[in-house]
Amino acid sequence: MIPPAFEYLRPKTLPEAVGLLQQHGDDAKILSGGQSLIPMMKLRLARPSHLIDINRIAGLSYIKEDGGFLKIGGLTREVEIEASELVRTKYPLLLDTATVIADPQVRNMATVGGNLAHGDPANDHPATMLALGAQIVATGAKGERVIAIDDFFVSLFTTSLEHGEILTEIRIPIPPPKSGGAYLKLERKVGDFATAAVAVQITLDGAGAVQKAGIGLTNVGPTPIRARSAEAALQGKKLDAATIGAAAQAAADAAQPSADLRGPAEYKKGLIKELTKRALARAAERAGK
Amino acid sequence: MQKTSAEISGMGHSMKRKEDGRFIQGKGNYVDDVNLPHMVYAQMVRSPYAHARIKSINTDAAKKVPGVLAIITGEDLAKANLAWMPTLSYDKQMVLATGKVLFQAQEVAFVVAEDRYAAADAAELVEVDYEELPVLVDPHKAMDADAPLLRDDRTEKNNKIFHWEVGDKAATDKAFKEAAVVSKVDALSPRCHPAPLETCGCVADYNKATERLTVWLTSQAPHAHRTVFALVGGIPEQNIRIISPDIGGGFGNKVPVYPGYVCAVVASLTLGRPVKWIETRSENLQSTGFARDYHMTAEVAADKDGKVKAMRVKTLADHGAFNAAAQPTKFPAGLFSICTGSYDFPNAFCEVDGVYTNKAPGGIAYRCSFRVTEAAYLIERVMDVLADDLKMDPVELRKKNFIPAAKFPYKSPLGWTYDSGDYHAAMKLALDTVGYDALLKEQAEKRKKGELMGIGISSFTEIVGAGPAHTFDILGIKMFDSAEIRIHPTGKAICRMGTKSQGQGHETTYAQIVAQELGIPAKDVQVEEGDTDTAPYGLGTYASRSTPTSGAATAMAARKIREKAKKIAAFLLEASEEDLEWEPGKFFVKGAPSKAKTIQEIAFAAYTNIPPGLEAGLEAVDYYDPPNLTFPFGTYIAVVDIDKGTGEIKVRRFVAVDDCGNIINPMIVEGQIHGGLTEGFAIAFMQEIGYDENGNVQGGTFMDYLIPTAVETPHWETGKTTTPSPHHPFGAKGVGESPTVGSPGAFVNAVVDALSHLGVKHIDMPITPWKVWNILKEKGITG
Amino acid sequence: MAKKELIKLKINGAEREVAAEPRMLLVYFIREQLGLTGTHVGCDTSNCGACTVLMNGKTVKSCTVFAVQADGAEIMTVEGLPSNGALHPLQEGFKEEHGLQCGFCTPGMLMSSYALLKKNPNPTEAEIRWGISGNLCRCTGYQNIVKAVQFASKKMAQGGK
Amino acid sequence: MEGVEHSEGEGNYGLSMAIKIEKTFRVDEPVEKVWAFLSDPKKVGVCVPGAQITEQVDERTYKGAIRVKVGPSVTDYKGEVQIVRKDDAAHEIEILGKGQDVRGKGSASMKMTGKLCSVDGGTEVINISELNVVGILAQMGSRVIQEVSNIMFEQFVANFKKQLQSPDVAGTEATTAAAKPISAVGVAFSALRAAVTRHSGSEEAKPDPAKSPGDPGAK
Repeated sequence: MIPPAFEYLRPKTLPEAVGLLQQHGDDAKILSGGQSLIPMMKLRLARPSHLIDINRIAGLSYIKEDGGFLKIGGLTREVEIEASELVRTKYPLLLDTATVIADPQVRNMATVGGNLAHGDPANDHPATMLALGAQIVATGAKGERVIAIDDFFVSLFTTSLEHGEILTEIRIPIPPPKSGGAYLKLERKVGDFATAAVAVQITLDGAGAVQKAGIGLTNVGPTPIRARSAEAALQGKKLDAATIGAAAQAAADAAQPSADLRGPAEYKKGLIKELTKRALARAAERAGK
Repeated sequence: MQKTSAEISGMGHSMKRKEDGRFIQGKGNYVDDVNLPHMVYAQMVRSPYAHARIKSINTDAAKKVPGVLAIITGEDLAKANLAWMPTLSYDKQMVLATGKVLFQAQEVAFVVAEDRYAAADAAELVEVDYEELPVLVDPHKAMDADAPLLRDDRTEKNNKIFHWEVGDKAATDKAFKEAAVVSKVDALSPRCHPAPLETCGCVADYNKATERLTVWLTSQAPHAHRTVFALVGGIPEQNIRIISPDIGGGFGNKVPVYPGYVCAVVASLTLGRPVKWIETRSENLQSTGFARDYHMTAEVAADKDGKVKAMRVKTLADHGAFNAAAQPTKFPAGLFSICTGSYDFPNAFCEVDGVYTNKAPGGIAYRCSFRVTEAAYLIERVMDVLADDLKMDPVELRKKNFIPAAKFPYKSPLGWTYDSGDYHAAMKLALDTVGYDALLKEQAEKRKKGELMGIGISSFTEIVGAGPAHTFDILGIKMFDSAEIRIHPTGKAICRMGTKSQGQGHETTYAQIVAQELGIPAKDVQVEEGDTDTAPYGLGTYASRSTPTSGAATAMAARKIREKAKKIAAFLLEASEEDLEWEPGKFFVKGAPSKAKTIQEIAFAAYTNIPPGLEAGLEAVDYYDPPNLTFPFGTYIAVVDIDKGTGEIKVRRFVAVDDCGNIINPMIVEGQIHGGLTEGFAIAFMQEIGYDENGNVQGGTFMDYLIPTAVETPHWETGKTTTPSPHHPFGAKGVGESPTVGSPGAFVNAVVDALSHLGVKHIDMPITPWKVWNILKEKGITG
Repeated sequence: MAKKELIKLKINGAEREVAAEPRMLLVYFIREQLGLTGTHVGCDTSNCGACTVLMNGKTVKSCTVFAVQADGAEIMTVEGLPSNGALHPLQEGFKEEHGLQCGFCTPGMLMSSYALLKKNPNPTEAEIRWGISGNLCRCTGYQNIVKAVQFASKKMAQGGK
Repeated sequence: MEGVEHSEGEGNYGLSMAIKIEKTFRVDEPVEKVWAFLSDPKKVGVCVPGAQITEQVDERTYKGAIRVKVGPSVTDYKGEVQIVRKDDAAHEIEILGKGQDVRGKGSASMKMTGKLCSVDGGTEVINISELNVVGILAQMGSRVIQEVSNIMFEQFVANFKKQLQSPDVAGTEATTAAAKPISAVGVAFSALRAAVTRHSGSEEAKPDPAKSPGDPGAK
């Protein structure tokens, strides 16, 4: 319950933060929402030498549509996603996701950027961003670079953010009309990581066939997983039971879960199949509206 | 019983709780809130291994951390003969490990420092060199020839703690041989933990000048703990004061003495400064008293019509590394022999073997009267298996076998005398409330559609309120309990008890008993517990014993006061005692109600106008030894729906009909039932302290030891019947644990019922979605 | 040991300024530096919510925030609930509806409920249950806590506060 | 043949932390060269991500350290590596590595069995690793330990192949100094200098040895 000692740094600007990160090396960590890092520090599983608190840097918290994207500032809190009218009306998948993360107190602190940058396959936003085809904006000494979400999750707890880079923005392409999404998560109780969860985003064409589909899977592998074969199974097809079934099976096949207290691997695959079916149905309903 | 006015608020009034004022304002005083001048902080160093030899302990680096004052090891304690301490079950337990460790998270060294931070930093630097030993986690293997010997300190060179049996084996075996039907279930009551929201801890303050030791302790039984401290530590008992301040939930977890307490006392004795030791949640779950871990087999013999003939139970009890179960001395398996439940079994035989494993010690009762939860679960489970085997409605089977109301007091085949009961009445109310027939119809229709819905019944009988003293003791101390009432000159009162509330609302309910008996408004009665310097000796609060014992003592003490008050009233009214009549709050002359003296006037006279020949004052003490236990009962019905795709179980409805005799405060009783049902729900569906084969605790934090939130917790529907206890002074029985005892059976029976048409007879708790899904997959229903 | 940082904050309306090591958690700062022991510690994995306080109007688990992060913030704890010497309707509700037993989770429950009613003055039962889902209670089974919040909601609508 | 086994215990004894990884891979080097490499813990040790052999105790026993870094979590182990069985003729070796967490939070041990077969010009390496974790990581990390083991093993194989093909392998002794971090998981090499000096008592105690500024493993 008592974390190891560390030096606390509170930069006021982004360049200052990036500079501090570079100066203090690998044992320095960014403190944004802190809702993953601080628990690990309390158990002394994490022992950063320096914490660089970016919470006082202005201009990192926003939700806006701009240049064809929904842009979310890296420091935007989950509670702000939940409260956003824009998200509520146009991005149901994002809203679904934000409301099932941890619990209300955690969502008041936790940031979307942190949820992604932590690289934890059990976190909820990664699958959602995979389904939405998002982009990650990383700011480092050399300025900004944009990383496609498909290139972002490298390995367990590891992203393609380089040391000295800070996740400053998430860009989600504004979905065309007749789009809809859903996030379905099975958890043992509120506050738990997902036993398994599925994020689905689809766009239908005029005839009701799937024009574009994105499917992301939570906590069924060393990284969040994009179920490409499941997406392919939907392409150009109407969402009848057979199509949904085929996509769900493909999603289950894409999962590489490990057994833990939440259940054996086979169960988790089964869950992915079931949740994919249900998420597709819900997404289709939303897309049709 | 005459109901008092709202002003007096005696028994039966849903009086708002007197203790709430401080809690809702953040002014409760829990152990961690105690802050003394010059207080220092302690942190325990614990073993990461489940079984290992300690080759060496090096504290040099830890001692160099600025602020570190002392690091105590087992060897240090051994010099003072304190390396081991007695448990409540006549075993002994290491305070700090010497020689070897026997479970993961076992106490190895105790670091004391000026602040929490130095203590935590130094604890990490205590270097312990371990040599790993083979780990025993499966109790079934404990008695195997090749099993590692855990307790080499004992003369018996095996892992067996006890064998205990009760009942007529020969008659039972004979009944089984002759039976038309025998049903059997192997059921595990998994290891779980009471996990009160406040963890265990203490502040030990030894004053060298006065030679007195004061310990603020998270204790459900402060007096018993004082005696243990005196016997173990050699400190004269008058020089020990235990204060149990506000306790943030206990549920059995705060009955034993833990190594941290002893270490804090030793550290305070050594340093002459107050020492605070508060365990973390993980330490609480991993090292302090667990519950259950009973591996049970039950068989029931019956005739073709479902009339039960005999019950046979064989159980393996996993007690962990030390037998630290909190049980009455003569009952190594607690009151497990209540396992014939609400049914009229002519014959029964029950045997229990206790074994050691490399797991945390304990075996305490998690909101349960000494293994009653295991027993109630087992009988309710096996009755459903029998019903299924006979293709009988489980309700009909139960009704057929209930002990009839006319048979009370009822002598059970395993030796208990049930005080009172009307099982049919509780069952009927529960069935009517839930609408059983309509549910059966709905279930049949759903099954046709392939939907899974289950109805689970549990008609449990509890056994609570230990004593009586002739049979029950803990470490030789008889299980009576006490109350002391003093009436002040202005007619107000203070009441002190040997019990200790941990949220049960004693400050309100005991005051209501006094109000009922003496007519002093409950708001004018101050109730105080937990300070051994002031409260009369008692065994504490657990096993639903407060109302049956201290509650009874309160009534008896009040009646003693009333006797004296009558003498004073007679003197004041110039009447003879025989001519006086009592109604709550006053004595009056028969036939002349205006000639009366209120209890307040009498109290004033007791100090100002004392009748000749009478002692001044108005007070009484009572040490109540109950003539028998009390036997609360009830019928619980759970209705569940199962999601075939995910294995999730939704408790759609839960009806709980309880009969706990006469009720002091209906609001508080209902609150107790809500809370107990929620714990039963958690046990049935979520909670288990598991171990992997290396002895690593699985479920050692709140991340994996799951406490349901408001979202998962079902809505509870409660109801009651009233069958007073014939031997209790005001006919009460105790209720705090009935819901935890009775509900797991209802939940599990409901899930099994939902799957019974698929051939499912039993699923072990906790019934998680993946267990259900696996069954459905196996049966080809899902996947 | 890292150097101490000066932390200046407003707690329950009062300005306080105390130095603390950066690693000091807000909950210990409140309990041990500021002496307000109504805020409790019930776990070590950020699950139980007994330590819930309001930071700049939003509930946080004060065991998962460093005190330095609260520098300049406005904090409200259970001790700050009453106003003008009168109990908050939520405090009354918890007593009236028997929404507490051992009292250990109560301060955190009160703070979560307070934030919920600020945001949603007339919540449904489901909204209340979700609103307090970051707070664990071992005693009540939550049912009477739900009633307590409903009590307060009603009372506040009638101009109770 | 390739597989990961995560054995599940019977009944309610839950999951087993024993993780078994079996993997067969091919290297394009003659069997004798591979054997010379595989049978030398100092060389093989360099291939284990984050590991280092610090001292040879006797012919079959070595002292070593390993830092396992998973995201923000870091665990430092120190301990011994022992050749339990070595059959030069059959090209079979069994190595047991055991380490205690330097902060008393647990231990990890790995039994690695390696067998070489000559196959058309190259060598087939059959490797079975059994990992056992005890302590806080085994309590908390059940969901990641297997993933970490898989990743570490994959890196081990990659490193093994790379080291084997580097020109100096056959001749000179593999260096015991820490190589550059090569890990995609951020598994860093570390000499754990501070921890070792603390152990020998030659340096004043530091509250947090992992942060020693001279740590050669730090980037």
